[in-house]
Amino acid sequence: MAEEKTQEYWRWPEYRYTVPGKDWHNAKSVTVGVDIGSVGSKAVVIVDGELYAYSVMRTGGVSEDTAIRVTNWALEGTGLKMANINYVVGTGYGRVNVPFAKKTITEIACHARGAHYIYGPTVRTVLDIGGQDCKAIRCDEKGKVLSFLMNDKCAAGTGRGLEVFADLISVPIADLGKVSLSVEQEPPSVSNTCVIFAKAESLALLRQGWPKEKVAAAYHAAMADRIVDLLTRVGVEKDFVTTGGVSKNAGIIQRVEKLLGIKALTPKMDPILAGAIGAALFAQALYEKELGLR
Amino acid sequence: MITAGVDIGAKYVKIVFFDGGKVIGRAKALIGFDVAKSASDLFESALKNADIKRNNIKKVVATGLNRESIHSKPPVNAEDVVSEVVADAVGAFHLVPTAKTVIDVGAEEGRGVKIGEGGKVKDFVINERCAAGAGTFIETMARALEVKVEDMGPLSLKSTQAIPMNAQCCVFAESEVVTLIHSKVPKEDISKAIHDAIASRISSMVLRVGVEKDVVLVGGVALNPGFLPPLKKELNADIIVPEYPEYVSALGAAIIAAKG
Amino acid sequence: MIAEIFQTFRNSIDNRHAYAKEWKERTKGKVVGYFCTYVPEEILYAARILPVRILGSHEPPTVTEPYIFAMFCHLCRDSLAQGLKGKFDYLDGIVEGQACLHLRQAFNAWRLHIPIEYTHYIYVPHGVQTPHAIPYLTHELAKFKQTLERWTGKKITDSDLDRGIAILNKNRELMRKIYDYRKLDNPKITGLETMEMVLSSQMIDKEEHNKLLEQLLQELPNRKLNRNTGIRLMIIGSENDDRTFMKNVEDLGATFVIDEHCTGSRYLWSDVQPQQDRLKAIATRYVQRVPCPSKDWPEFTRIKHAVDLAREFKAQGALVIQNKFCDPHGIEIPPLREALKSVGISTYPLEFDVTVPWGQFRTRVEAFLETLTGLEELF
Amino acid sequence: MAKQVKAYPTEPLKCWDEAKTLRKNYYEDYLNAHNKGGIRWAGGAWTFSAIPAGLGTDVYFITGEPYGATIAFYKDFAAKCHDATEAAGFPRTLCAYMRNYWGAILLDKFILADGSVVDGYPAPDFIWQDHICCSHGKWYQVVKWLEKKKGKEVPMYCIDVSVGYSLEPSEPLEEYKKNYLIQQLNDGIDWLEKVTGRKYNDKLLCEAVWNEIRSTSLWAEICALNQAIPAPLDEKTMYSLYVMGTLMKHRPECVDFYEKLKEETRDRVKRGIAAVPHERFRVITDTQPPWGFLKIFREMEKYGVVSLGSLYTFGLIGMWEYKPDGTWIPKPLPPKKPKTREQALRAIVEWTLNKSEWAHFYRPELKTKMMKSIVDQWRANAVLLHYNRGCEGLSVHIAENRLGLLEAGIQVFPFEGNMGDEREFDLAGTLGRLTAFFESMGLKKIVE
Repeated sequence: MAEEKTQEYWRWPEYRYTVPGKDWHNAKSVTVGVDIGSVGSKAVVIVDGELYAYSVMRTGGVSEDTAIRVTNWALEGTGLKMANINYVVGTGYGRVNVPFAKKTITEIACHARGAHYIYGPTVRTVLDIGGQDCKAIRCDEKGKVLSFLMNDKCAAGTGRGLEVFADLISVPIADLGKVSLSVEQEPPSVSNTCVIFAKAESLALLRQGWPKEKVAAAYHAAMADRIVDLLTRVGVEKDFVTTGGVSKNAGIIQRVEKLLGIKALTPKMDPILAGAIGAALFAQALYEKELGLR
Repeated sequence: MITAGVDIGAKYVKIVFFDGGKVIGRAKALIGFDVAKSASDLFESALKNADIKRNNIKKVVATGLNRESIHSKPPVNAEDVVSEVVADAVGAFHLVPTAKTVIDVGAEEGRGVKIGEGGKVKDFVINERCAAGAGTFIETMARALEVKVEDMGPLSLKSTQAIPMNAQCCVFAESEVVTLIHSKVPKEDISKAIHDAIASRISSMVLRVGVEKDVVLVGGVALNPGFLPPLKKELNADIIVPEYPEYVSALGAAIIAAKG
Repeated sequence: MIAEIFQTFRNSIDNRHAYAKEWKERTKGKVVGYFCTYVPEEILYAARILPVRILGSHEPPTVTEPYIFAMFCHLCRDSLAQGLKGKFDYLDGIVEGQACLHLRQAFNAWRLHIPIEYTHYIYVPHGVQTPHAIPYLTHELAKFKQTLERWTGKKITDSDLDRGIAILNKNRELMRKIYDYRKLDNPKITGLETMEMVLSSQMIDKEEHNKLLEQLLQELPNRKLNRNTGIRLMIIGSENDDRTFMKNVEDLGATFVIDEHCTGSRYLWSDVQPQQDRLKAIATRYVQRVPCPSKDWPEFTRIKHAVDLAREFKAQGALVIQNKFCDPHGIEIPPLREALKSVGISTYPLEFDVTVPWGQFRTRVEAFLETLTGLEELF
Repeated sequence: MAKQVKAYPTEPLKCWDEAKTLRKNYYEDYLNAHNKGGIRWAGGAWTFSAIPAGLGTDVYFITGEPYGATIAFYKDFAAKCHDATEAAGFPRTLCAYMRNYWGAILLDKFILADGSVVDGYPAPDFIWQDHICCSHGKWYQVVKWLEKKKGKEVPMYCIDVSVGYSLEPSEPLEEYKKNYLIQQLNDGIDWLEKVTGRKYNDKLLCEAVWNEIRSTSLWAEICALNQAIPAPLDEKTMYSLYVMGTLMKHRPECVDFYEKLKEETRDRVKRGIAAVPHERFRVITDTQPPWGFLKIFREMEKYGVVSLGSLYTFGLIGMWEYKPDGTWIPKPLPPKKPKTREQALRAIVEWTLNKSEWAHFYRPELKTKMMKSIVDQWRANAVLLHYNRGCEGLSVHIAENRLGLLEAGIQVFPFEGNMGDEREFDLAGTLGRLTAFFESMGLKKIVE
C-alpha cells in the first residue's frame, strides 16, 4: 500500500535529564527502575531515594534493545556504569524483557508508589493513562495498592488512539490537548466507546466541515467520558492524581476534573516517570532487604 | 464518448476516464479535510493530464462514502451518484466477466458483493462497526513494529508460524500484538498474525453472502501481498486481483455513466 | 506413575477425536456429542452410548458467521465451528439439555447444517427452585429415553439405568475425593491438573476414567509437588477450558485450589440418590445440582455455594471469568463479588473472548496477586 | 422524480391522542399508586399480567421492556443509565433494556412517557415475572438485590415457561408441559395472597384473562389490515400503538382502544388512506428497532419504502395461527369465556404458549416460516433484519432466519445495531448501507 509521505504528527519528542548538583559517588544506594510501556519506555535512576536522572523514549519493536537503550541513555553523562547500579526493577508491558532487572513488579504497584513519591502521601486515587490502556488505582498513605481497575476492550485506545487522532487532524500530538480546549463551546462528544468508532466519527465530522479544534474537543470529551466511567467504577477518593504520558494532555485531564468535580494535584515532576520511579524505589527497598537493612 | 467515474472513499479519491470500453486515464490523491475540494482539484488536474475538456465528458458519476460531495455541485457537477456496492460489481464484472464474488477491502471498510447476470448485485455485505478499520489497523501496527507500512505484507510472507488472534476487533487484536512484541515473537510472525486476522475477519464477513467462483479482490488492500495468501486459505478459493485494483469502483462508476 | 496418569488426561483432551473414533472401532458403539452439562449422561451410559462434550478450539471461529450472530458467546460459536470444520464427523448424534440461548443456537445450527443421525433437545426446566420442576423433568427424561430406544432399537431397562447412574456417581465421587487434596496447605494437585482431569472425564469412557482416578487416589497421598503453593486462588466462571491461562497464572506464584464452573466442580458436586423411579432419581439430581445461573432464581443459591467453596478450600482471592456475551453469568458478577468480599475474599474480573491477550491479563493478574501479598516488606 | 411516483392521500390517526394519554397515565398511575391506596408490582411485558389483576381494581404495574425502551428513546438519560450500570460492575454486553432499567434504579430516578425525569425510583411492592430468555428471571432478581441494598425487601415470583413450542398443529404441546405452567400459576395465586395479605378474586381474574385474549386477538386483526395497498399504517406508527399491549394487555382500556383502532384502520383501508404517500416498495423488519434512531424510517420513506411491520410488532402482542390451507391468520377467540380459576389459568396458559414471537426461541424454522407468510400475504418486497446486539432473546437464530429467507428467494438486508444502547448503533454507516441496498433494488430517492 504505497503511502504518500506525510508529516509524522504522532511522533512525540524523546528526552533525558540529570538533576543538577547531585553526586552518586558515595551514595548508600543507586537503583534503577525501567518501565517498558506499550508505546513509551522510561528509565529512572534513584540515588539514596532521590530522583537523580531519567530518560524517556519510544518503545521499539524489540523490547530488550529498548530496555538497554533507554537505560544507557539515562546513565549517559552521569559517569554511572551498570556496575555501579545496586539493583534494577523492571515494570510495564515489557517488564519481563529487561535483561538486567533482578525483579519485575507490575506497573500498577509502581505507578501507585511513584505517584506517592511525586505527589506526596495524601494521594488516594491514581489515574494512569498509558499507551494502550488506562488504569484507575486506589492506594493508601504509603502508596500501596488497595484496589485497581483497567479499561475493557470496548473502551480501550488511549495513547495509541491519540497518536492516530493526531495524524487524522494533522496536529502535533503535544498540542492536541491545547487545541481541544480552544473551543468557545463544548460540542457533543463522539461515540464514547470504541477508539475505532471514535476515529471514524471524527473523520466524518471533519468531512462535515467541523473545524479541527471542535473535532478535537469532541474526541477528547469522549476519552474523558471513558476514563471517568472507569474511575467511578473503582471509586474516586481525594487526593486524585494522574500519571503516564497522556496526563500531560490538558484537554483530557481538565475534562476529567470537570466531570468528577475534583481537581487533580499538580505534579512536582514529569508524571510520565511515575512507573519507573516506583520501580526504582522498589529496587531500593529490595536492595536494602538484600543488605538485611529491613 | 468519454465518461468519468469518481470514487471518493474514506482516504483517497480516485478517478477513471472511460471511452469506447477502454480506460483512457486514471488519477488518485489523498483526501484532505475539504472533500469536495480534494475531489475537484484532482478532477481538474486529471483533465489537464489526460488533455480532456469537461464539456467533452458526457457524464460524470460519483461513488464512494463521500459521493454526494460533488453530486451536481460545481465545478465537477457529477450528473449522478451510485453506491460503491453497485460500482464494485459493475467495475469488477467489466474486468473479470466470470466474476461471481467481489471483495473490496479499503482503509476503513470491507465489502463482499455477490454478482449475477451482467454484473447485477445479487447480495452484499459491508463490515459492521466492530469489524472496521482493516487498512488502518495494518498502518497502526506497522508503527508499533517499527516497520514501513509497505513492508508489512512482504515481511509476513517470511513467516512460517501461525498465531491465532482475535479476528473481529482491531482494539482487541492490537493488545494481542503488543503482547506478542513483548514476548519476543519475530516481527515476521506478528505481521503474519495481523494479516491472518484481517483475512479471517474479511472472509467470515464474505461467507455471509457465500463465496462463489470466480472471486475478485479489489480495493487498496488488494495491493498488499501479505493479505492474499491467508485470504485464499480462509475462503479456500483462488482469488483474481485485477490490474489497478484500487480503481475498480471508479471504473464501475464510469461504466455506469457510459450506459447513460 | 502419577505423571503418566496426568499425561493420559492431557492426551485424552488433545486427541479427543482420535480417541472417540478408536472407541467406536473397538466397541462398535454410538458416540453422542452434548453441549451442556444439563444433559443427563446417566441415560446415555445406560444405552451404552459414549457421551462426549462438544467444546471449542480457541481459534477465531470465522466459519460460523453465516449461522450465529457474533454477539453470542464464543463457546457456542467455537463449538459449532468445530462441527462445521468436520472435527466431530464421527458423532452419531447430538443432544442438548436446555440451559441457555447460546448453546441452543449451536445445537440448532448443527442440526440444520451438519449431517447427523440423531438429534434431541431436552427441555430441562429453568424453574429449578419450584417444586414442580422434578416431575416435569421426569417426563422430559422419559421422552429422551424413548427417543434413544427408538434410535438404538434397544430397550433401556432399570438395571441399565442403575449401571449408568453407578458409573456417573462413581466418576463424580472419585473426582470429589481428589478435590479434597486441594484443601491441604500444600495442595497435591494444581488447578491445571484438576481442569485436565475434569475435562478428560467429559471426553473419554468414564469406566476407563474411573480406573485412572482410582490409581490417582492411591498415589496422591504420597505425592510431593515440588512447587511453591503461593497464593491460593479460586476461579469462577461459566465454561472454562483455557489450560494456557491456568498454567500462566499458576506460573506467577499462585495455585488454583478450587473452581466454580461447569468444566470443574459444578459438573461433579452432587450425585444421583437411588429411588424406585430411576428417571425421577436422575431428574432430582439435575434439578437439585449446583445450578447454572440461567436457572438460579429468584434466590442466588450458586453464589452462596461459591462462597462456601471459597472458605472450605481456603481461597485467598478469586478470579471471576466472564465469557463475553454470557448474560446469565455476567448478571451475577456484582452480587457474586460482593458476597465474596463480605467474607474477606477479594476478587478480580476478567473478560474472556475466543482468544485471550495474555500480556494484558498477566499485568492484571500479577497486580491482583501483588495486592493480596501487599508487597508488605517493601514499604 | 417525484411526479413520476403517484402520491397516495395520507391523514393523521384520530386515536393518536388517546394512545398518548393512555401511556402517560400508565406511568403516572404506577408512580402514584400508593397515594391512591393501591398496590404496584413490576415484571416483564410477557408475564402473565392477568393473574395479579385478581388482587383488586387498584393494582398498578410497570412492565420492564417498554420502560427500558422509553429510556432508550431519550438518549441522554439512557447514557446516564448505562454508565450507572457499568459503574456498578455489570458487563456492557448485557440486555440493553435491563441495563437501562437497573440504571434508573441505581440513579434513583424514574422517567415518564414524555421523557421528564422525576427523583426517587418507585420500588414495586412485589415482582411478578416469567423467564422467557436467559435474562428475564435474572433481571428482576437483580432488581430485588438492588432494592435490598436500599433497604427494601421486594418479594419476587417468577414463572418458568421454557417448555418449548408446538411445532405443528398436528403435534400440540403435551399436557404435562401445560400443567407445569398451570401449577406454577396456581402456587403464584397463593403467593400473591400471602405477600399482599389480600383476598384473591377469581371473578376479576376471569375478566382480566378474557380481556387479554381479546386485546391480543384484536391487535392481530389490526395488523392483518395492513395487507392493503397502500398500507394504512407504517411500522413507526405501529410502535406507538402495539405498545399498549406490552403495557396492559389484560386491561379493559386496552381492549377498548384496539376496538377503536381497528375501526379506524378499516376505514382508512376503505378510503385508500396511506401511511406513506409515495409507497412503492414494501418491507418488513425484525426485532426491536434502535429506539433512539427511528429516523431511519423517515429516510426510507424518501425512497418510497414503507415498513408494514414485523413478526415482532405483529406477534409480540398479536395472537396468530395457521389455517389448514396454510394462511396465517389472527387467532379466533376461544369458544367461551372462562368462569372459574381453573378454566382461566388453563385458558391463559394455552393462549400464551401459542404466542408467535415465542417460536423462534426454540426453532429458527418456525420463525422463518411465519416471516415468509408475512412477506407473501402482506406483499412485501424485502426484509430488513435488525441484528440487535441489545437483545439476545429476539436475535437468537436471526442468522438462520436470514439464510432461510434467502433460500426462499426473498431479498434480505441485515444491519447491526442495538435497541437500547445508542453507542452500538452507527447511524451514518447504516444509512449508507441501506442506500446501497435500495439502489441495488433499483430504487432512487424521490424526495430530498
